[in-house]
Amino acid sequence: MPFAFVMGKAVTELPKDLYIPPQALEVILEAFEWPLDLLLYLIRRQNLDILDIDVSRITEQYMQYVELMDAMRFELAAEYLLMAAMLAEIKSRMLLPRATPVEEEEEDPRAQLIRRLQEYERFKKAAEDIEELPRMERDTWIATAAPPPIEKQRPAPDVDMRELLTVLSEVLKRAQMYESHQVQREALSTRERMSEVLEKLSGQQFVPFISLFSAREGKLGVVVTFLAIMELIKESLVEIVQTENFGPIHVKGRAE
Amino acid sequence: MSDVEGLVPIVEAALLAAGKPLTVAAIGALFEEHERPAKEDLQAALDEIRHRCEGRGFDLVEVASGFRFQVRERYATWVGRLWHESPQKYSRALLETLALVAYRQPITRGEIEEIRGVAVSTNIIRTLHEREWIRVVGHRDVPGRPAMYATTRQFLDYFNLKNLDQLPALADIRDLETLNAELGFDTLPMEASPTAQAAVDDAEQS
Amino acid sequence: MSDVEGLVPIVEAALLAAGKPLTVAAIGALFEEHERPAKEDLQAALDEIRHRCEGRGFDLVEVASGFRFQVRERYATWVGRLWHESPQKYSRALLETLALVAYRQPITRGEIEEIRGVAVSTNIIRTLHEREWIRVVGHRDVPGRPAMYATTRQFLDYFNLKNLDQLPALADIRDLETLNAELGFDTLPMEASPTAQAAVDDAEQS
Repeated sequence: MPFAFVMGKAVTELPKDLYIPPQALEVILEAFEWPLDLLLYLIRRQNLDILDIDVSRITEQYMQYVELMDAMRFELAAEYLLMAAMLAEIKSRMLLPRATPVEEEEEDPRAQLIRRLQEYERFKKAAEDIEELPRMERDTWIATAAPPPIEKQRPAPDVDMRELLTVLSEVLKRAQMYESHQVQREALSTRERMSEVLEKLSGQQFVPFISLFSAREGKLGVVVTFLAIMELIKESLVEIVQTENFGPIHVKGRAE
Repeated sequence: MSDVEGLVPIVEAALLAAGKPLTVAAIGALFEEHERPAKEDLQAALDEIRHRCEGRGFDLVEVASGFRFQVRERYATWVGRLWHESPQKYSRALLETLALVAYRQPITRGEIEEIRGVAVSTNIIRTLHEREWIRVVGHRDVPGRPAMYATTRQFLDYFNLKNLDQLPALADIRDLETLNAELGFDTLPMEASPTAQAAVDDAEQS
Repeated sequence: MSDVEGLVPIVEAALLAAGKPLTVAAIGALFEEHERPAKEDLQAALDEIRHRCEGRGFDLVEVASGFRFQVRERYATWVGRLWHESPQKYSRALLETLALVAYRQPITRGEIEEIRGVAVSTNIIRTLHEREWIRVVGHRDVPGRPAMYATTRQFLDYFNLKNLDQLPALADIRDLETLNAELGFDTLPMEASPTAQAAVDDAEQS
């Protein structure tokens, strides 16, 4: 089975050494995903001796690749070249007789490469191990059952009075900026009573003025109710009807 | 695969993983043709599964779209707490609306919007209604006949007020900084509001 | 509620309804304070539940985020057919990057690239983030302050692990001498090879 097609020609086997036909570079590097992987493969499976590399041929290939780079995946080619350069460097250093004993401290370039390859191999294996782990949505699924009918219990948010006052003061400040909203000190009891009166009037035609007052509330209560009704009249929220002079006064909600 | 014993774990595994009801046909479709069990065998497996659910926290039930495992209702008390939501916070817009209803009642939505300078969403009004903090006390006699809102008894109760008079006077609110200083409140940790203080304690004493 | 028998159906009902792993503490929180079982009793109930799962299509397992019921692997063939798409495949590049983060955390992208010998695509990092398998745990104090990655609980949950210790052991670093022989390298150090013919003969037939 062909392993890949490169320019119409079937590539039936993986490369045996580093001399990859330039046209096949992308395909092969993709199969291995990256050069370290390829190198590992070559060393392990093909018994490639990293010292048995013809440096001049490698150099030649460099040049070919550089020319082809525009058309190919630049990064991969670059990775490949880096690896090739590394090998060439090792080779060249092995070829040179050791100049001075001082260099003894210098690490063998092969050892460096081996360490790197080995480190890489460990994680290549680790990735394979992770791939094998039983995984959700492939090997197992979470088991669920439909929940029973559940009463929604969402506790209502708490509100702090201070919070309320803060936002009010801010909205009032803001309102003043928008327009000169006159906010004067006013008896809240009046406004509360206004609401109560309106509620009493709702849904009814005419309500006797008198019925809105309660003697139990005392003088102050009566005054508050009176002020509330006056305010309601002022705001055109209620109508006052008196059919004859000194006759009974009736109040009617205008909107109802 | 026609032995019912062997079908049981497969069927229950599928029902538990599916997350939705499965018909007998859908369960059958999980098997390759050559091993597909007869309908009666699947039915027998389902019966066996239901039988095994006895005394457990869940049951196998048949609903319109097939079979599914369902948690038994008697455990709803505990299971329901899985979805207990912690109380959220009301939006700033809602609090502003509530404050305006409290202090300027009766007030229409339009009037609230006028003061706030922005629209009041229907949601806010609904939430305040549901909380029973506001009520409609009438309709203003202007085009559209908008509802006028006022606060409720529940509102007063929640804030520990006997009546609206116990709310701090507006004039005081407008000088909150002074008020806070006077009352010796600590700064409330509220976003972007260094003046976040007021007089709930004050209201309680009066 | 301390009798284990009574706890069993409640706990299994909660685990099945939750649709996600629950910790022992989370299960305990489903009970009101006065009836809250001791940790040991909950643990005993979980043991009993696991025991009852024997021979069933599902099992109780503990992963990083808690306990969950899950389908037994041996039924994956059938259960997998519930979904038309085959399970998502992850590229080797992604898995190797994930392995490096898992075993070497905290690790920067540069460090991953150094070991893999190739650039890590932004796509891989993004995918791992989106799956919530990795997260940024800080920045290395070097020029550019690169992000350091670590794995998440979701990663452990997804791969059926309770903690990082359960990851398969990383291969040992073999002794360099053994490796050299294996790779057909000449014995180190280099003094032994004064000429260019350091190559080992057995490599030549390739």
